[in-house]
Amino acid sequence: MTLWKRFATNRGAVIGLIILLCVIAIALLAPVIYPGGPWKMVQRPFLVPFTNGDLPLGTDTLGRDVAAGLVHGARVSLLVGLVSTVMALLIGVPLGALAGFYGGYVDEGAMRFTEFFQTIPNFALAIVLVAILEPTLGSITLAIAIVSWPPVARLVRAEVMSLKRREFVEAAHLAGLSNTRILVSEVLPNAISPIIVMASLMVATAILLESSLSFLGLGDPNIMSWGYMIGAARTVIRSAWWLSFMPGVAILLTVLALNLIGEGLNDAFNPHLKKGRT
Amino acid sequence: MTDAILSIDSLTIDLPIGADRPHAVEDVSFDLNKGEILCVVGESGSGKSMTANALMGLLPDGVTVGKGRAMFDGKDVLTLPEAQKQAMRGARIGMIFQEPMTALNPLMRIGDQIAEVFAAHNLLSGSERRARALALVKEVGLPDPEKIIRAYPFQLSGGQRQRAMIAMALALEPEILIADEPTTALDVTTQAQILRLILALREKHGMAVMFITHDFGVVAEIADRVIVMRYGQIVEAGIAKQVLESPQHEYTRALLDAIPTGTVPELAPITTAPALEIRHLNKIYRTGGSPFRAAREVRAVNDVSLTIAKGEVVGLVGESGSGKSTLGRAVVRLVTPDSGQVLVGGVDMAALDENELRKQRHRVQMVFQDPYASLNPRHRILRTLSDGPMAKGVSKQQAHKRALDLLEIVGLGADAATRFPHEFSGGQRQRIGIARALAMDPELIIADEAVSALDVSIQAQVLELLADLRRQMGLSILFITHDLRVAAQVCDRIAVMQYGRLVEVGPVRDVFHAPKQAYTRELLAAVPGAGWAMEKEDATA
Amino acid sequence: MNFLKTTTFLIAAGLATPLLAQDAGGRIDIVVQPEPPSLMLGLVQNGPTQLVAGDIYESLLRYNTDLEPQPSLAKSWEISEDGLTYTFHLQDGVKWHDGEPFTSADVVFSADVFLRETHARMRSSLAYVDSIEAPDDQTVVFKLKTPFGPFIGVFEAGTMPMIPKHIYEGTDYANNPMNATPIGTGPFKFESWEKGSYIHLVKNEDYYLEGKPHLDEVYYRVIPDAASRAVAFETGEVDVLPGGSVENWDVQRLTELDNTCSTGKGWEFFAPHAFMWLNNREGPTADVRFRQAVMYAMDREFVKDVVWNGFGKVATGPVSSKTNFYSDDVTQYDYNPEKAKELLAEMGYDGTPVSILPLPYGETWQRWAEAVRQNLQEVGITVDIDSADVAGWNEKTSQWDYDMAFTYLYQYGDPALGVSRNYVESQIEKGSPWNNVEGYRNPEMDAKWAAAAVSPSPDERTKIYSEIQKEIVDDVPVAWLLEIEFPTIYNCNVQDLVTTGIGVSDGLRDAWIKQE
Amino acid sequence: MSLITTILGRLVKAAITLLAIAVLNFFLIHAAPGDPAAVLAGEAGAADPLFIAQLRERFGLDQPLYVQLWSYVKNVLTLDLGYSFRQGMPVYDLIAQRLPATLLLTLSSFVISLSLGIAFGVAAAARVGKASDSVLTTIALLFYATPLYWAALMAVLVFSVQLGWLPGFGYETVGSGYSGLARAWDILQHLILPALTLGLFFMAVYMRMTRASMLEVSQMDFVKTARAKGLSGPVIRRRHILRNALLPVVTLAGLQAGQLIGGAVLTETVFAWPGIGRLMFESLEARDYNTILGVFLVSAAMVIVFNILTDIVYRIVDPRIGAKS
Repeated sequence: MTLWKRFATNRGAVIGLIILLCVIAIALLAPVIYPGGPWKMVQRPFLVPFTNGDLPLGTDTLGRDVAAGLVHGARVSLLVGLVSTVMALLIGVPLGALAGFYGGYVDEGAMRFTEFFQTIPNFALAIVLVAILEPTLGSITLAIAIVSWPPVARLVRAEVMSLKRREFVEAAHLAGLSNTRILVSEVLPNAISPIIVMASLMVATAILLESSLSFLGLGDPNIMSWGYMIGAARTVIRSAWWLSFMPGVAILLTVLALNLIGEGLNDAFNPHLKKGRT
Repeated sequence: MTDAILSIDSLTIDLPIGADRPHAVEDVSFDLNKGEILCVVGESGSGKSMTANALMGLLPDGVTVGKGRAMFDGKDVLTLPEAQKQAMRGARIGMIFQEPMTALNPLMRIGDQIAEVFAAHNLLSGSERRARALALVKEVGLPDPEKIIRAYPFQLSGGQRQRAMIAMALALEPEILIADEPTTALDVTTQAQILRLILALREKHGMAVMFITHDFGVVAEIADRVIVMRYGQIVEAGIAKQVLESPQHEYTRALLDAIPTGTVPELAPITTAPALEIRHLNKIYRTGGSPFRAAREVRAVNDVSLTIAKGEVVGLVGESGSGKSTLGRAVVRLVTPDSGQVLVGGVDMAALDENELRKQRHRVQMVFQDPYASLNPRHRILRTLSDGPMAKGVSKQQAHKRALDLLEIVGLGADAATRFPHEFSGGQRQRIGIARALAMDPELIIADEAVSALDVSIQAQVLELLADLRRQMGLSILFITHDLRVAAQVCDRIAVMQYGRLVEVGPVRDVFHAPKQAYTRELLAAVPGAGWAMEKEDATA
Repeated sequence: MNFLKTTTFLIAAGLATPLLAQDAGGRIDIVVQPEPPSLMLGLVQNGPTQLVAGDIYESLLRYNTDLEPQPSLAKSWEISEDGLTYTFHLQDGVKWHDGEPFTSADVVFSADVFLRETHARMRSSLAYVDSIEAPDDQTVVFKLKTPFGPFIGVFEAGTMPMIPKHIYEGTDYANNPMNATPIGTGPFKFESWEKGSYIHLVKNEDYYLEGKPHLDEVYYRVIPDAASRAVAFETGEVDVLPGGSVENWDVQRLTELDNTCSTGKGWEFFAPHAFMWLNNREGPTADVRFRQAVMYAMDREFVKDVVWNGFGKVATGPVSSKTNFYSDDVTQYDYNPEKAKELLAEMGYDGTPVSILPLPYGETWQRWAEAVRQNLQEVGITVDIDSADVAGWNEKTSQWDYDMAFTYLYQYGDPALGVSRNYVESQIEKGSPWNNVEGYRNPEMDAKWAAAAVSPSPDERTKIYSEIQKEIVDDVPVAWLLEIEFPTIYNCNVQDLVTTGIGVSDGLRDAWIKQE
Repeated sequence: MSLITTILGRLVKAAITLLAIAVLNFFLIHAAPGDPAAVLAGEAGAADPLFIAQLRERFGLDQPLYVQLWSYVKNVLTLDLGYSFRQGMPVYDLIAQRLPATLLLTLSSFVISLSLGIAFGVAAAARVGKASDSVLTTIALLFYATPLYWAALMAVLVFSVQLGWLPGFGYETVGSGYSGLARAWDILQHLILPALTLGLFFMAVYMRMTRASMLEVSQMDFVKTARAKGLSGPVIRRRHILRNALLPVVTLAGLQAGQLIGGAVLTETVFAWPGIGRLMFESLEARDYNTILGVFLVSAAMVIVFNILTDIVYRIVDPRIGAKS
């Protein structure tokens, strides 16, 4: 596929993909690498990294293995990022598609609704939602989805609006296809590349949001996440800076990887933007 | 050649690695003489624009001059340092472009954009620049100059913008004006005005003009000399009249032959049964209605009545904004008319509700203008051709069989079925578009500018195909075009539209040779090379 | 900024003639966390309010670190033989901050009228009071219905703050506009309150004790983040970190800094006692063997050492060792996972999941809950942590919607004031997280708690409380964890910062800054 | 003319949106477990149900929910944000006290992020494909991927604790008695770290956008026209490319300026900045209903104001808008 070739010419994107694949592999293998889970208190607290072969990244305030925490935290970050993005797409895509495709009152209504959600500062709304629903993996994911769907709806709407005027869509109308069918099989598949690009960036944003919530103490207390690790280590940042430094780097790398991939996809989907015109 | 002002010697332009060919232009040599208009003619990809850009030092990134010289005023403009090129651009060589809509900075006033030319070359004071800009605006014939220089580009029409562009290019009275397809995007009447303007300015300022075009009509209109380019090479060069009358190279001949000549075809036998009857159709567009502002109305289709007989091809011509496209789209009900009837096989398409409409859609099909936008890039051709019939109730097997047959008929071959649109060229795609329309077994086909986006030679092939199909299947077609010569070639009757109204309808011969309306005469007169075409017709007749 | 503060010191030092060894003048910056909702101590008695308002309001007595009563607004007092009559003689020449004189009428108004209406804890002690009278301007007499052993312990500023009668009498207390600019008799006056930033108090020049206070002004600094508070201390921006204002992990690091002192004193009166409510009504926690298993399963020494950085003392039972009538003659629950497993096997624990509700007061408590969860999981208890913020915690505990919930309570020096409320049946009442939330019912014990409270003889009380402690520790109505110590960290130049059993919350009347 | 009518229309819509937000938030916040009375009682360290009941009555929380809603809506309609149960003062005053700090923080980080973002974006676009472009782009990407609060922590650690260059938290030196310029200088020093950390993320966003936009615009026909006129590279970039390239950046900036308030919650927490972001978080924990609702309304109003401002800027920059339709 030429898409892959175009993607592969972007060095950053390939690096991003490699990093992401590593993170995914680590997340998937977490139960194998650290079967005891991340919470086990295995050694004395505040063990400095690289001083003990069994605990390469040292231990935290309760003597838990930092490496185990990072590995298990990868699961949470990826899961929250992915699921919340899928949820946001499930809200945003149909809403934006209907608004863009039918226009008129449907559009007006859907856009007012979207605007409404964009008017509420989204991080504040996420905080309130999590506080109300009480922090669990589910409520955090839901809250992130709820605050991140509006841009999806807007993007899809804009795409659909431009696509629905394209001649092949008109041809489909003339062929007597139903509106639903046109929307689903003619319009949306052609809107998919910007949606994928946006989704890859949304996963990154969701990971950041989750970590911010955890940092503020609004994480699921039964699940080890990177944000939690930073939040928990923050109180000892003076005596053990590495405890907050390392999960921070983990987030940074993952988010960076997703961004690089997003850019790579964008370039791959829109080759004309990069090439000079002849 | 003492009067050569610009002398190009074996110019080769390299394309970046990975492009479809190594050189955009290969070993091209020609002279541009003082005060002459040299037309460079070629189809897309022939390298004509690249040559111009190379002279200006405006080649796109990655494209470089491989070898060759372009001597101007004793210096090779290709190897000048950037600062000197910059000083030369605008001052000694001016340039105008094809798209007046995008060639002006949308955020800057016209006057400022003209005055900027002086600023770029550190000439004149602020108020003098303004005065000169005003004078230039007057000179290129823009109305209400005081207002125009304060206007933004979006407030001007296409022709006005092209005039503004010319004003800019002329500001410093350059010795050479390079015009890159400056009239292609314009209506015929506007095109004629711009061509006249360029001729007049050449007369007045005595500059040399390198005029790039794909249209031999334009060549006939203004050229002193012609260069014909193909695949980056010059295939023929000579005095305009000679090349037009006795082309030496077969490509030039092919190009000339491909031009719809205005030769009027014989009238097809017309049955009385109408394929389409439009009665008193109206469509008004309202924009900007809000609680705080009154709506603006545009009567796109104004009480239009038209009948197309079975087996007849009717051409609908008019300039942009005349409402011809809206009319066509109203017939297929992509636009819902405000009032009036559209009877196709006795069914009023304008009155159907959504459900009924879906069932009756197959009666009228459309061939679209843009071959790149009219096919779903994610569907294989087979699916594109069979989705419609299947929605109509045709079995999958039959629909597929018919699709393969149609691909043969439009000359692509059945193996095209499993491929995706991006694997085809523009002309091939247009064939697929036609096949798609035919797949629905329509009673009427609307061809909306179906060949406008194609190169002349391809255009000819597609028109040929349409003519064939018509003969074989007895198609009824409403052929919408802005190009009167194309219309003359394929149509039985012509309907001329202006400001939403049908101003004249009649057999091609009558409309062309004895137009009743002033507007029709105006349109005909504006066709570039009209006189030459007629001559040619008389010669062959 | 540091530079400027030092110059203030120098100027002050230059102007003031040194009083004996105690230097007058200067400014202290103290962290207050969280920002108090109000400074009107009669209406709000939470920790931050008392920390600041302890400088503004006073009561009749103070208590030293052995919890013995000391003079405050009362210069002397007598208790009748039968333990029913308490007579207080007030200081001379005490004035409210607005210049009005402070008299016995204010005492009667405060105790009998104002606090009866607004102060829940005071209200339960006042239930024993028959009458409060003011025979003259300088004398107040409390008459009790029955003897009430701990009564001499209620004259502390947070329990019985003196409220100016001339401002509040006949008004809607809660909405009195003067609440924003509190008027007391204390050593410092309210100056300004920059919400979200600081509260500024200045010296009460008319204070009735000659030469006090020593300081010119006090800033209570609102810094919402524990790490920032630590930084503020390090950079010298604040001088005092009251107990609990930095995370435990920072305590040790900070105390090792130059010129930094710390003290665990000043919490004797409150004696914060941490434990987990175990829901006695339902679920595995209803089984006494399960509750005992929890006690054995927890490594409380580890938590003390790691989570609390060695501060505090593992609790042996309901009464803190700092509180009067403490007895250590009780069953000791040492860390013994094997024993816990045996008990669980004996009761036939089927793996029913239980949840732990941590106290939403910062990372320490969170870590603590995590450590307990790990301990319990290791003996085979299925457990996860419930999460809630302060409001959610209140809601869940006061509606009894929990299995195990962390908390800590103040003991107020006497089991009858701060301990019994948590174990007697009459204190089972939905809607409050400060009573018998675990739902422990033991009528026999109830009788003993009641008898101990009203016994006029201290020996008798000692005996009954020892019995109670011995018995109740075997029942494990709640899982006792730790006698918490909140060390106060301060710049060593600050002298006499903690002089009473209430510590910094009793005001900075005696504090002074050593000039170098 | 049309600008004013458009703004009027926007304001009417905004008022409706704000009211809807007030109602939605009312229900959201009342759905949270616990109430302000319980929290206040909880902090008192001891309370009986009578005490809590008294508090509820005082706050009007004993009323049915619809009565509370109605009285709240009535308040909002008369521009009264109610009374803070916890802080014992009108919410309006409370917000008025805190808002300047937030505005100062968000506006300065907005200015920093926008100006630096555009500057770096332009610089990177001008050097597209060169090493310096890669360096700038990579740095931007790093900022973009760094968790805000983490960057804040690291900044305090380095610049305040280790190097001692800048104060690590707070709004100004308390009790310094500074006034006039000295005070401004003092506040500025406190402002640098929070404004930078809050601004860096957005700077990265604007930079990427400016760069992409510059590159896209530089492909446009009118740029070729400008070159054909003989204009120099810098002039073309400034007069032709930049102005056109800024349009999408302005749109994005307008959308995000409002969202800075959300980001300010984290920054204000880490830097102990006495703004409304922190006020919101604290009020939420205290279930101080009126205050949370007030902060929400004010920040939503700020989002709307920013959007309208963006529209105005857009109209000034782009003559096509407003003339159209």
